[in-house]
Amino acid sequence: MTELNPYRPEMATVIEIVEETHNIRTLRVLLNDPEKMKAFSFQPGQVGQLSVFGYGESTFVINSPPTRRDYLQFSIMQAGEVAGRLHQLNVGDQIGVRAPLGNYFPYENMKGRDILFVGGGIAMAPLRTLLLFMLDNRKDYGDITLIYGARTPNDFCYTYEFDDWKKAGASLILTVDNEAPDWPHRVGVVPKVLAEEAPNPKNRIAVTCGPPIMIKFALAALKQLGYADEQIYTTLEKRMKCGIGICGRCNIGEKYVCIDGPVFSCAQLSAMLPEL
Amino acid sequence: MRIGVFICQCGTNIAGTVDTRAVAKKAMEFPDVVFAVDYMYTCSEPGQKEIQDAISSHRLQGVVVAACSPRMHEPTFRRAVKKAGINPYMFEQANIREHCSWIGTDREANTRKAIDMVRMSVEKLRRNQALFSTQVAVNKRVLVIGGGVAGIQAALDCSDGGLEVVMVEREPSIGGKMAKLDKTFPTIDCSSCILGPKMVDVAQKENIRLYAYSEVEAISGYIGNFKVDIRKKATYVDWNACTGCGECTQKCPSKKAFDHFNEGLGATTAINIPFPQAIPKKARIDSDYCRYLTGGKCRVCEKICPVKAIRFDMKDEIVTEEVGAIIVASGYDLFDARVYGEYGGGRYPDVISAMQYERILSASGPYGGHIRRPSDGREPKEIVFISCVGSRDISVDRPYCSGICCMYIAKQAIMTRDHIPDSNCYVSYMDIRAPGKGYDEFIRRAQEEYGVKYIRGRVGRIYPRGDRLVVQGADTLLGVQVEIEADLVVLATGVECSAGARPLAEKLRISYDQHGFYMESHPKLRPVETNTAGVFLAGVCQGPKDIPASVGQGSAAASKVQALFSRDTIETDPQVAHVNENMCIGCGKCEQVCPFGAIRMKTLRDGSRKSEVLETVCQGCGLCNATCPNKAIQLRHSTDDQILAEINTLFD
Amino acid sequence: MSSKSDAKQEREIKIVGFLCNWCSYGGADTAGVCRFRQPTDLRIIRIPCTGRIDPLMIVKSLIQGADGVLVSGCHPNDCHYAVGNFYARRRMEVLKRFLPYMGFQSDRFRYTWVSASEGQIWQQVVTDFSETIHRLGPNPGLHQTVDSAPAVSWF
Amino acid sequence: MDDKTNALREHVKGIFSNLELVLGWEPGYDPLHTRPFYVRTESDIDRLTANCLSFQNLTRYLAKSMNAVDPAADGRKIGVCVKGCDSRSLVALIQEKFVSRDRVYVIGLPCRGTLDARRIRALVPDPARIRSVNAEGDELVVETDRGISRFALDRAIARKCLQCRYPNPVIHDVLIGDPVTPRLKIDAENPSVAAVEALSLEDRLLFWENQLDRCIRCFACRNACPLCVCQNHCIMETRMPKWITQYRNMNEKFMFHMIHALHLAGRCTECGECERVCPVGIPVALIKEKINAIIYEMLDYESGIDPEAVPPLLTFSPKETGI
Amino acid sequence: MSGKIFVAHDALSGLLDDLSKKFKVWIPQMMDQASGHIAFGVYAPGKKPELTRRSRLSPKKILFPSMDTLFKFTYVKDPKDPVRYTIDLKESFDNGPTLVFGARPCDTRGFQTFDQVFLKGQYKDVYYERRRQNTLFATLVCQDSDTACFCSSVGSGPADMTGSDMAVIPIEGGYVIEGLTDAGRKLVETSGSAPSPEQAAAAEQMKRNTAALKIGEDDLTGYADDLTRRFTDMDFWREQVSPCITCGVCTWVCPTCYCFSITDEASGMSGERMRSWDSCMFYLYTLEARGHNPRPTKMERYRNRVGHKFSYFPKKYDGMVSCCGCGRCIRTCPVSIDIRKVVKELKETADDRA
Repeated sequence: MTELNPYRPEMATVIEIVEETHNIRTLRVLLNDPEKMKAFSFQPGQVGQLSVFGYGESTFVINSPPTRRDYLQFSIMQAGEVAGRLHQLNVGDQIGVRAPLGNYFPYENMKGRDILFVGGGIAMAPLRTLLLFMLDNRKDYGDITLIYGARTPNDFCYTYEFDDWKKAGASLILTVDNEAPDWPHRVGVVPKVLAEEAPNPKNRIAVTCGPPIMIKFALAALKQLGYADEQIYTTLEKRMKCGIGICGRCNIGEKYVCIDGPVFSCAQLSAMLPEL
Repeated sequence: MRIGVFICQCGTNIAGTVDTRAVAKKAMEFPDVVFAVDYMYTCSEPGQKEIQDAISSHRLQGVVVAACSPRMHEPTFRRAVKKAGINPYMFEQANIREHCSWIGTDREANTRKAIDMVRMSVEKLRRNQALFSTQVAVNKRVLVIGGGVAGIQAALDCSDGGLEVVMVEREPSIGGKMAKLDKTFPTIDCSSCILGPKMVDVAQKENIRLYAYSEVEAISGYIGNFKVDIRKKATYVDWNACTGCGECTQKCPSKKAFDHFNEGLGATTAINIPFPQAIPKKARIDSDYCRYLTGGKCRVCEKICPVKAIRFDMKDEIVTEEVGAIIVASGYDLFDARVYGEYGGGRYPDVISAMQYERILSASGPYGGHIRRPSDGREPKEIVFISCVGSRDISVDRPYCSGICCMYIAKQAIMTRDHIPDSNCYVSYMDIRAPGKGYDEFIRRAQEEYGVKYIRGRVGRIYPRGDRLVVQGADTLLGVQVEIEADLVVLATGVECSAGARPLAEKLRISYDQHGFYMESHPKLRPVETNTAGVFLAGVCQGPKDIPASVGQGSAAASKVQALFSRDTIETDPQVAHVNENMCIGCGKCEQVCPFGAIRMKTLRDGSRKSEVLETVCQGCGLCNATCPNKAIQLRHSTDDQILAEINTLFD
Repeated sequence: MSSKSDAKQEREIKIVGFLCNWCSYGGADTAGVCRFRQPTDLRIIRIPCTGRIDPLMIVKSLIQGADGVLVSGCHPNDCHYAVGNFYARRRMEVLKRFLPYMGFQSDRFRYTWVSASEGQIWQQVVTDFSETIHRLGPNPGLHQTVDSAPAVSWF
Repeated sequence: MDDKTNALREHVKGIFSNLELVLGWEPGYDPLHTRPFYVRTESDIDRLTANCLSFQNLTRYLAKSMNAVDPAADGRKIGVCVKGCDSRSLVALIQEKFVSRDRVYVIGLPCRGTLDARRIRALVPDPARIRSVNAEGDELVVETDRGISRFALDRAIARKCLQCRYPNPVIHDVLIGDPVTPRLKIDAENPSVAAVEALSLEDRLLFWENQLDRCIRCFACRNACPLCVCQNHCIMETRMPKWITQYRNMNEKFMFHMIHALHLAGRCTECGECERVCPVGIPVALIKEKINAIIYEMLDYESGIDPEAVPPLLTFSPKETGI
Repeated sequence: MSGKIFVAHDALSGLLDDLSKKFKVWIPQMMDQASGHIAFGVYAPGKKPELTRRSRLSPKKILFPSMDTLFKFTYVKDPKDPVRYTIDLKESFDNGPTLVFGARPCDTRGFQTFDQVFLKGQYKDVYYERRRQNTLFATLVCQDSDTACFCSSVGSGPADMTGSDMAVIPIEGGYVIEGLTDAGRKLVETSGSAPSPEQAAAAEQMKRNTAALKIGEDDLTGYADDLTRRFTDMDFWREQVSPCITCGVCTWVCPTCYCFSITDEASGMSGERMRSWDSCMFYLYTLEARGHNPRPTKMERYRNRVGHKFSYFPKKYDGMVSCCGCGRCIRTCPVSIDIRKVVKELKETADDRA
């Protein structure tokens, strides 16, 4: 994104592709202008608009943490015209990037507290950026626990990193929706596992992200466990076009998810109009 | 996507009039094309190797070959790219030989055209998707609908091949029309002598399950996996117990029941066995005539039945059978001669149908094989046969030739002359249709050897004079009016579709023509297939034909089933229609137009209607795609986006 | 996209052909195998059946600037899918009669039936249609702006 | 209060307990406007009106909003008021199984024509001061601040009404008012279509280009059409497949109207809603009227007459050869 | 000079001819006689401004075209290595000097909404900004209202010159054109001769009289919290919206509706990214890629439209409603939905309605 024209993307090159699952892939990209890449600064939770010229633009969270600057990483689920094309790209292909956009996780306020991540499916992406950021600043945070669920054992992203996360000091609880052969971890949907695990709300912040239905039940489970609205953060997803608060479609009442979000605390959400 | 383009020179076949080098060079400018080359013979071993090498060295994801017609080498190239690890549907072939280099000599124009064709292929390929076949298990049981000679032949052939057969027959006995015949043309051999053993075979084969006096109620499923509901109509006799001894038929006091087998000549008892050779040989109560069922009193049969098989409380029963294929041999009906009021059929007892006459001729018939007039039992001397009663007549909506009448009239006339040597037989005919083996000779024998008098012309009127009938007509060859005083008139009623043909077709999702005869898949090349995969035709339900043709079709249908069942699974062609449920509005237009019944509507949990493609049934014609107003149903590998891309790229 | 202004320029005539795979595409192959000389204007799109054609594809082609559109399929009663061409026949006939009402030259669209064996007939069809289109000249396309237009009064 | 409105209210009062709701019209924000109205309670009935301002084709709501194909749990029907033209739409919806005949109670209203607000504005110099408009026989009586003026009804009614062949509902459970005589015979030539056809080919193109150039692609014509059943999934909007680009040029505008017209081929019932709602005054229905004429001539078929008939482009006859 | 000129009726064409040499001049004009369709079009000699009847479409397309190219892109292959390529981006701006002549106060005021969103937020919309900076408005003091007009209800009025550079005041025999901004005054002063004192006085009188008119009965501002309270009252929304056919005409004709979509169109190796008008009344507007839709029915969508104009926008922008009272949505609505009534009824309780 240039200073002058917020609609004009920066050119970037796909330098690496990781096929995460049958319908999710991760793109690692570099801005073509090395100066701009060097100067690129963002916060965990901020998003970017990726362009495939001729197909359009779509919004994805930058899921690499600001602490790791080798590339910008985006994970894409195959749905729609742009994502479909992103799934056909090869290393070396050119895309456009408008980033960073939107707000971010208030990680400063989370310092010194225990952190509970609750995520499902592709929605692990926004959690990953904050998780890695915290692991890279491990001493600033207390206990870090991740409950991560997927439909089947083949639907997890970033499996190749799980060991690193554990080594860096995170506890991982993995779960799949239904019994699967040779699955050594938990079985059951995320809210259920969350209720079973029952992490103590005392001095803990919960960050949850997932499909709408999972969020709904996860929030209920957290409240059941005694988490206050101020202790829970989530990210919202809306159809977006401009990403800069102008084109109009991502509003919830007077709030625009693209500039006022995507990160909201539960306290903020309950003050907003119920139109998710 | 990384696309490789290969321009075949085909020796000089293409390179002679197309600058293949220039085409390849231009192709490099097209979107996503990362490799383009021309080659002497792309389809050759080394040519294919070239493609495969390029796929690996340039990490190609799609391949365009510009060469001959895809009808020639598409399978070759699909195999070649598949070997190199590309899905065979990520391949497109531009036909620059048959459609370009071979039809013009202007090298520049041809080259421009070839470039366009490659451009179109590239644009289509950019929108291709990898497609995969699926395997569907086949239930190796076959349903045969109809137990006439065609159905019997089909059932026996299938049975001989080791298949389990379910046969459904509407009447109480199998045998169909042929069982009623006395003799068959042109050999004059005894009909029941040749059919009887086959009927017995049906009863005795362990792998044939016969449902007589039953009808198909409903059919669901698709090729390999049909589910058939069969209505077993109430016979009021437990057929498991009934031995067919016939005691009941002797004692039954209701003796005026309509004798279906004898075409209403004479009567039978309310409880009856249709004819001595019936299969199954079981008694049935005709509820229209049974004194107990109509009046509440009698039950004689119940008392005398030695095995206590009578069940007055019997109801229709529905049983379900699962099969993988269906042979339809549902036969035909005969034209109702009463439509021609001027002939007096139905009004004058001695104006009878040919089938009635067949029963009169039969030794097992109502008169024990003696030719008599129904009215007074007198032996007729002057007999007139009238052809084309309900055939080749637009005025009664029967424009077609029934194909068999000329022959059976000749047969009946010969038989008559045989039985009553001093009789006179007249045949009033329009044209003589005798195209089978030995058929024309047979007609000639009737005329020359048996002295049957053939009069070309239409009969205008028949009216009684005394106890005889005056047949008035014209002899168009002599150009004179003819009047014959006849003792008996036989009307050669034509063939028409069975009364149940149309409803049955709708259950089977097969189509029928305007006269109710079932449509074959292709009139020449697929004569026993229908457009519903797994449903085959045999016999007259498809159109008028004689016994040998019906038997031949029965065998043909059986062999189609055998071929289908020779595999355990059916591989589906992935180039079928596919519904995007998010877009589908459930209007059902696709279902309405699908020629194959490959689309059905379903209701989702939220109550919305969506259409669904039965991929094993879909033949990939794309009619649904063209019909769908919002294009929610797309024919894979020939999608709207692919076709539109081909159009658009021509006019950028 | 073309417009009136550049219509005068000499450009190559392009005819879009929608050919069913089973009959007419094969017929065109046969014509090729027999080396029957044909004009080079035709650009063939292979489709499974004429029933696959939405008349809107023909409209789209004409609006995009196709000089002619030729649809060819199996003879009636010989459709590989039994009835696809029956549906197509109605739909295309409606379109053919409708086009001139909207100001399109209906001669730019033709539909016909050619079987896989009829190479010679195919040659005639293509040659004849191509001649027709050459007589009509290039498709001028739609005017992108209209300065003055005839009024129609219907009351 | 006119007789027709009274009769309608009386009738609805009598049957309302058997109905889930009634679709009718109520007065709009000024005397020239009317809005569709859902009678949900007994007390709503007195808001119903039926007159020459009953523009809207209410059958549109049956398929698109109410999914009136499934039987109601309590067996109650939806009452719907229809003019002659509306009733044909209803028949077409029944044919296409978007509405079940058993689900609707059809209140038929013979119609002498509905007003065209644009023509009224041309007739009355100060349309903002209109107090009331009423059709009395063949006359339109307009009351303004300055007094009463009378015009021939034909000068004020919509184009579709001037060439109406079905003023009386072809399907109804009750008829409110006496049947009226059609203005045109069923096989009469459509005069508007004839007017366009009188132009040369070149002029016809210019005529349509000039009309369609105004199109702002708002889709009001589509959304008002009772038979545009694709609703939110129209190919005008979806990009997969992509029939239309976002360009606002002549090609795309033309294509849009060709799509709309051809999707209605053999289905359009000439209710004229597309044309009435067009904010830029394009005679949209005129496009479809020609296709209807073609289908009538070619296949002897009129849509929206026989609930059992199959729309002609969803079937075929192997016999037809003349085409 | 006074910053005012008088233009007689028969001199108007001459003035416009002159102006059109310096500006792209937009005037309301008759687009189709048969349907009486009036909209804004570019002036060319011979075209007549239609100043006595209201235009069906608002002038918003002048600053916010219904389709606007953001930039063009071309894929350029590396001739040495065809796998490698670059993408050329070329922004395109179309912003010559522009004059809008004869818009009504409501029309001009509509751009106040645009200014807030496109210019005063975190990000500036450069395409709008460049056009806005280069456009002058000569706004007609409005003489004729109809039953759908309600500009006074939204804090404006028929003589409201907010956002205008010049006022065009109809008087006997012609117009007095008065410069209101520096740019407006400058242009006026070079474009004609001053009015006579009588003409000037008549113009002043006309302005005063018009400003005193109250167009629209109710005050429709200050409903922000009522909407919030009504938000989940779906019976209310059903009652209001039942007739709605979600055609979106209200949004197309609205001078303040600014929602847009961004899409790419490409053929071959090049194409463009464009924005085009979109409508919150459409299902696809908010449909997410994975099928969820936060505003699935017309009730939620219409609620958002009313909410946006009378609640969300005032909350975000100091009480300013995003409605100029032009009445176009009411006038063009095929089913005569009246937004004034809907807003007013927001305040009523459920009991009031019963």
